[in-house]
Amino acid sequence: MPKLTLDDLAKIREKTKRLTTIRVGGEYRAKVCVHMGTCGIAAGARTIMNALMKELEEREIHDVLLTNSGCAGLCSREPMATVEVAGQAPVKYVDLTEKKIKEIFEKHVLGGKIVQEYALGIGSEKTDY
Amino acid sequence: MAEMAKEKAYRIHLMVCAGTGCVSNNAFGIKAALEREVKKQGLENEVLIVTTGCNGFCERGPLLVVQPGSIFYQQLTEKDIPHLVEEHFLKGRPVKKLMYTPPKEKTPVPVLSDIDFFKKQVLIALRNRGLIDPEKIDEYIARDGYKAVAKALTEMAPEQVITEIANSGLRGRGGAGFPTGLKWQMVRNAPASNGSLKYLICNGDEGDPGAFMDRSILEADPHSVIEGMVIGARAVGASEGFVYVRNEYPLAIKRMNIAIEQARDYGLLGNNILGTGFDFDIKIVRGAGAFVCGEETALIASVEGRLGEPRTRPPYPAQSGLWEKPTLINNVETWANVPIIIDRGAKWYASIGTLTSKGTKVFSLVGKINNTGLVEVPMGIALREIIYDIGGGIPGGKEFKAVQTGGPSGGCIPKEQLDLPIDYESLTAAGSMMGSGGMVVMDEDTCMVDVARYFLTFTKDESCGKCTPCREGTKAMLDIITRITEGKGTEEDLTLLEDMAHAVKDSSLCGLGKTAPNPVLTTLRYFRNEYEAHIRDRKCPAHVCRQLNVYTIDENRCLTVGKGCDLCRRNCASDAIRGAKNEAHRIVQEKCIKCGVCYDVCNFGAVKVD
Amino acid sequence: MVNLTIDGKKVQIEEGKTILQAAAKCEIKIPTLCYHPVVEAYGACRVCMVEVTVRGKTDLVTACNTKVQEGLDVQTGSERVLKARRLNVEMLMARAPAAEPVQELAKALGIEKTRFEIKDPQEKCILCGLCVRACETIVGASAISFIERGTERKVMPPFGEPSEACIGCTACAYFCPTGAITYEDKYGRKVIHTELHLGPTTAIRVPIRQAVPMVPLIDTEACIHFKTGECKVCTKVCDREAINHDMQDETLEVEVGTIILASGFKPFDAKRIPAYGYGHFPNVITALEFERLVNASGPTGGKIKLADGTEPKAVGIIHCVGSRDENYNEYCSRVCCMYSLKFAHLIKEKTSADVYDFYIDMRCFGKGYEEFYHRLLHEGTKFIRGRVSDITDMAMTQREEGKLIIRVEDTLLGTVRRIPVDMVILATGLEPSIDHNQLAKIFNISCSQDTFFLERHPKLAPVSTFSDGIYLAGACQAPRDIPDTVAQAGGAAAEALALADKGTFALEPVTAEIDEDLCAGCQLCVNLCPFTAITYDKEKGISVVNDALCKGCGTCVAACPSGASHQKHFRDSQIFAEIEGIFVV
Amino acid sequence: MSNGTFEPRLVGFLCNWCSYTGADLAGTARMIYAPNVRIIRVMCSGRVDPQFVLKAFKEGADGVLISGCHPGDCHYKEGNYKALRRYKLLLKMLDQFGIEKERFRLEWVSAAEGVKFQHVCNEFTEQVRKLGPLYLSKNGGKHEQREA
Repeated sequence: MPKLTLDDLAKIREKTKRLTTIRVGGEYRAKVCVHMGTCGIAAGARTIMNALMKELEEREIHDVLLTNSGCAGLCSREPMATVEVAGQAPVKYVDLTEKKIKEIFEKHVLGGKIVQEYALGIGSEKTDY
Repeated sequence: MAEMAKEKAYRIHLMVCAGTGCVSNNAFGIKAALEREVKKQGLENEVLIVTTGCNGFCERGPLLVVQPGSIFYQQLTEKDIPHLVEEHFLKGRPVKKLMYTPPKEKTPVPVLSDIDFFKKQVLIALRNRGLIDPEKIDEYIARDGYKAVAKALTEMAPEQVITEIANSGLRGRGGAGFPTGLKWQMVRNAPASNGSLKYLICNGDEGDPGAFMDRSILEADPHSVIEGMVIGARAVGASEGFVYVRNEYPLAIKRMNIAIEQARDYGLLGNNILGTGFDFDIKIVRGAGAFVCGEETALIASVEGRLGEPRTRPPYPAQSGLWEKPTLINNVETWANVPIIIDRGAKWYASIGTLTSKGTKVFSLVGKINNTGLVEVPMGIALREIIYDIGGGIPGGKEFKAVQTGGPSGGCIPKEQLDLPIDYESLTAAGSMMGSGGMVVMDEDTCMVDVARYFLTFTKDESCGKCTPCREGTKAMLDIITRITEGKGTEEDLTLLEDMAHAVKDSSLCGLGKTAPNPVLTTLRYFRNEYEAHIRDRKCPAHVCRQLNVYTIDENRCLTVGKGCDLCRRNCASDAIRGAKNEAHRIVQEKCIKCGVCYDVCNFGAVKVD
Repeated sequence: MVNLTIDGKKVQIEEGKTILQAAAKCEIKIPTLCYHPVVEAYGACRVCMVEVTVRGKTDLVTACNTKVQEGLDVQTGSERVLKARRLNVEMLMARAPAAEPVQELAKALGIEKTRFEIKDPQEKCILCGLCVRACETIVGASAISFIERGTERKVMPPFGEPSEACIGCTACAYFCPTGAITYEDKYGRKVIHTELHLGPTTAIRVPIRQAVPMVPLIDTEACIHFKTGECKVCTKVCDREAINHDMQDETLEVEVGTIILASGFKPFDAKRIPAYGYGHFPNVITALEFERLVNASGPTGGKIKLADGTEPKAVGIIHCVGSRDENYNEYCSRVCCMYSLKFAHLIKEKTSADVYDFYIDMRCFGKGYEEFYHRLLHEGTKFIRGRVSDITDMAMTQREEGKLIIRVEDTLLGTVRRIPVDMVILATGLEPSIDHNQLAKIFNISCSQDTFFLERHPKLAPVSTFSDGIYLAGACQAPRDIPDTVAQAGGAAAEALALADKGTFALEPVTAEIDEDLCAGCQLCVNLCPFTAITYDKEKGISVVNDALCKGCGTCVAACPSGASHQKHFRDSQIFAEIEGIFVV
Repeated sequence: MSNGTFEPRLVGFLCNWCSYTGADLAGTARMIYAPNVRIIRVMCSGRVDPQFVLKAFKEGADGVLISGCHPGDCHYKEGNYKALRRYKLLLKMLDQFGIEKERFRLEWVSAAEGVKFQHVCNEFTEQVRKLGPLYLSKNGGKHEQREA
């Protein structure tokens, strides 16, 4: 283990910080939420999630928050995912396949443009509590 | 580099609390269960399980915080894990049942920062608790770890570091509250006699019963202490440091060793730190189980391998300490505060706390309190806020009576002083002291005379026995108080007790002896009526002193409700109860040894005690 | 220098001194228990607490180890001090009820009884740690230390077993203020009557008061410094810094012209007469031991006591022990009669005992001696003329029970008598000093038949010897009392000075000389000469005699093969003539 | 000679410091001893040259005595040791001249041993008397005349 110099230290700090921002809720460029209720999983939500994970890994992106949630209610159009780019309204995508989600990730999450043909609607349900 | 190097990103981090409290509550069992379930659900590439230091909310251990979103799960058992993993991690639905529900409310509070226990806390010494794996240096560095060392070693001159600490207003967290900057200045100015050898000591003896702040810091964030010591060494020109940890803290010692090893590997400790040519290394010395070795000169004697007993000061350790060399001794928590002061500057640190007591203080909140745990609060916060807002009030709907701060050397602060701001001067004015931070909450069922007796028994056993007042005085005071709790106390005993307390406080050699009478003096000052009750009416208001209790049976309740179940008679050890099945029972007072078994056993509340 | 006030008194003292030392300087008494001037202060008993105000802050500190500060105001008897001190002493009374210093301090402070529980009424140890500190810092053996904590604290060797580190110096018992540590000599070596040392003493001592010079000496066997390299308490206490442990014996080479031998005498060893029971009966002592016993600076301060400490009722003095005796020394030791009379007189004066004096002939030869003898006759000393045969303790009659019985043939009465006494003094005679023969060899002088040194001529040259420049004085030449010794010493000194004063030194007239013509240079004589007076002259090839060195023994003359060496005054021809003369009829 | 018994004529070489003083002591102590030994004083017994002994016998001595200090007492440290050596060698030579060993004697007499000197003289005289006269050489003739 070579003795560290100052910039080695800084490098480690940056790298580990990226990997642990998730813990301190740092600011994110975008948030993708895959709806994995029981039906969602049955409809293949897991493959969507894995695809997204692989995308993040390859592109070494750490400022996109990837989470999952329970069933969003529209079981017929599963698997579904909501993409919320910082500062814009969340967009729900339905009937996703691995290919579709990759496209959405590239165009919407990274590019910032909504992929109309796959989108169900913009905005999110209101909750009372 | 840590195995994180493969850039493997996880979408969920499970922060499992592995402080000693939770570990003894099967935290590692929970962690194993989590690993099993995560593997079963095939989520091992998405979910990272991290063991952290003490999270603080010990009452609700074993604890788990799910990131992102810092969802707080508490009092987990291994059988909850399968459901939790599937529901929350697989399906993304947090499990309400396992969340924290405040005592009086129904709906759980999922997010950690919304929980009252955490809301009012300001984390400085405990800034990394629950957020990093203490056994991975990278995670500490990620939290701006060793930034202060870099700054101190490359951008600041030693004198500058000292003035920064002085301006911050930081005072010793060991209990006396001696201004840290002044102490560093004294050690720096002390003429290094033969050779420029100076020493640094981190006092992790923490002998107070019920105090576990230092333990939690060492277990949760060992690097903060190491970084603080490197900065301190640079400032005063010390070349060797010792961390004196109680042998009763094996986990803290293990984590400290790992941290020291990793720091050395990274060149942040040992020779030529960060290539700046500054050498400083740290060794761990384990305490031998003597409370008195928390006192600096006794600690030094213990490190030198001599009999652990204090010596007269001056000369203070700053001039002639370890092996008669200038030595800088600070408490674990003091060291933990140093890096952040250097990193964020004295002005920022001085903005927290009161005029004379700056920054925050970590308290171990224990006793009759709902949220037992580790709390770090800014100086100047009122006692009421700690007990009610953070502590969640007194369990069982009991009345708050007093709080004992400063451990066996501290004193009891009564209900009337609830709005007392927490800082060195006001606590000392109230007759107690800041001490290391033990805060024992007592409710109406606590007998203050018995509390004084408990703490005196502790100091009597822990007195090193060197000087007469402490060795003989604590025993004498204990004999008197024990007599009082047995109903044999007289008026003269009270005055003698008070005189003894003042004499021991005045003429003892070291801190232990000087503060041992505090519990007696404060309980006499605020709860003299209880002493008088014990002496004059031979009564213990809180029914704690058994010898003074009188047990009687409410005969008609025993007959009508209990139908003479005869349970008490059968359990009475001294055959003091008369009566048979379906008959009212009666206690023969002469034979009754007041053990209280009948009171405990009777299911129908027929046995009365007054 | 630091200025401070104690109880209102101004006092000035050097930097680094303690309050206790400052108080002592102005005669203010502060009680101490665990303090000792030569041991490092420990601050355990807390009895020396005083109230101190400096820069407005008042506090109680221990006087024994708190250094003085400029402008310090000390109160040694303030109300707060006394309250703390009384309670501390009361606690100590409970901890160590049998410790006298604590009881005395309690009385001084007006405490009758302790209100605390007494665990062990016989306990004396007040845990002051003086023994532990002395053993560690003074003696350097570190054989004992404190064990356990709080009220269980005790002083113990490791694991409670006897410690090998202990060198049995009893320093711990010496430093213990309450006598909690005692020691006993397992082998009962209490010495009373042998070799004048009469009883155990300290490692550094003035041997006896009349020692000349009256300077203390260090007994290296007993001194701890030579055992462990530590201690040196004596140097700490001696303010003249006159003690230096590193001094070594050194032999001095002094060039002198003349030497006066005054090696003195050795008393006759009374053990050589088993019949008198010396060494067997403790109350049979020799004259010199009695001299020490009756000496005012002696171990008993001049009181005449028996071995068991009581006063004798009857004392017997026996003359001529080892003198005027065919089996031992035939000569009369000259001084015994007179000192025996002195003893008789002293015993009569100091005690009421009967004195029996057994003599053969009362030799009161000196000035005023006879008159002294008559005085003694009037004082009632009983003189019995006769040689004492033996001393026994087997009583024949009731009167002799528990007494020493002296059996003597009283020549004046013509009967054998048995005299019961309590103490017997043996007037031992004088013999040449211990290294007498060695000295004779060194100085090349011979001894007369009675083994004392031989003077050149008994009448004409009593102080000089056969070796020129070596003179004799005192009892080494013959038994002699003090006046005679002083006179003879004066004579010897005069002789020596006369020789030295002359400045010239008369050579021996009788020396050898070598005839250059006859000498063949065989050098036989060169190695023969005991005084290396003959040297070989290389150029001439002959041996030459150095007149100054030649003593004139003539050995070379007899050995010279070529007859080249002649001895003046004893030439061969002269001796031949003498031989011929013998046979001229 | 007067009462018809043989009175040996003996020669004694006495060292000045011990034997001669011893003899002197015997005299001052008025000790009675055989006058046969006629004394020649020498500074040290080491001075006695074997020639003197032979000269004495030649001149008609019936016995020769050499007397010095006890070994170690010699005023000149080693003189008496030399005398002892010469005595040993001389004894061997005397045999060849037909002189009996008993006629030649070496004795240590210290200054204090007057009594010893007395014994030595008496003994030596008796010893030589038993041996009878030594008719050594022509002087012996003179001896006969004496006899007659």
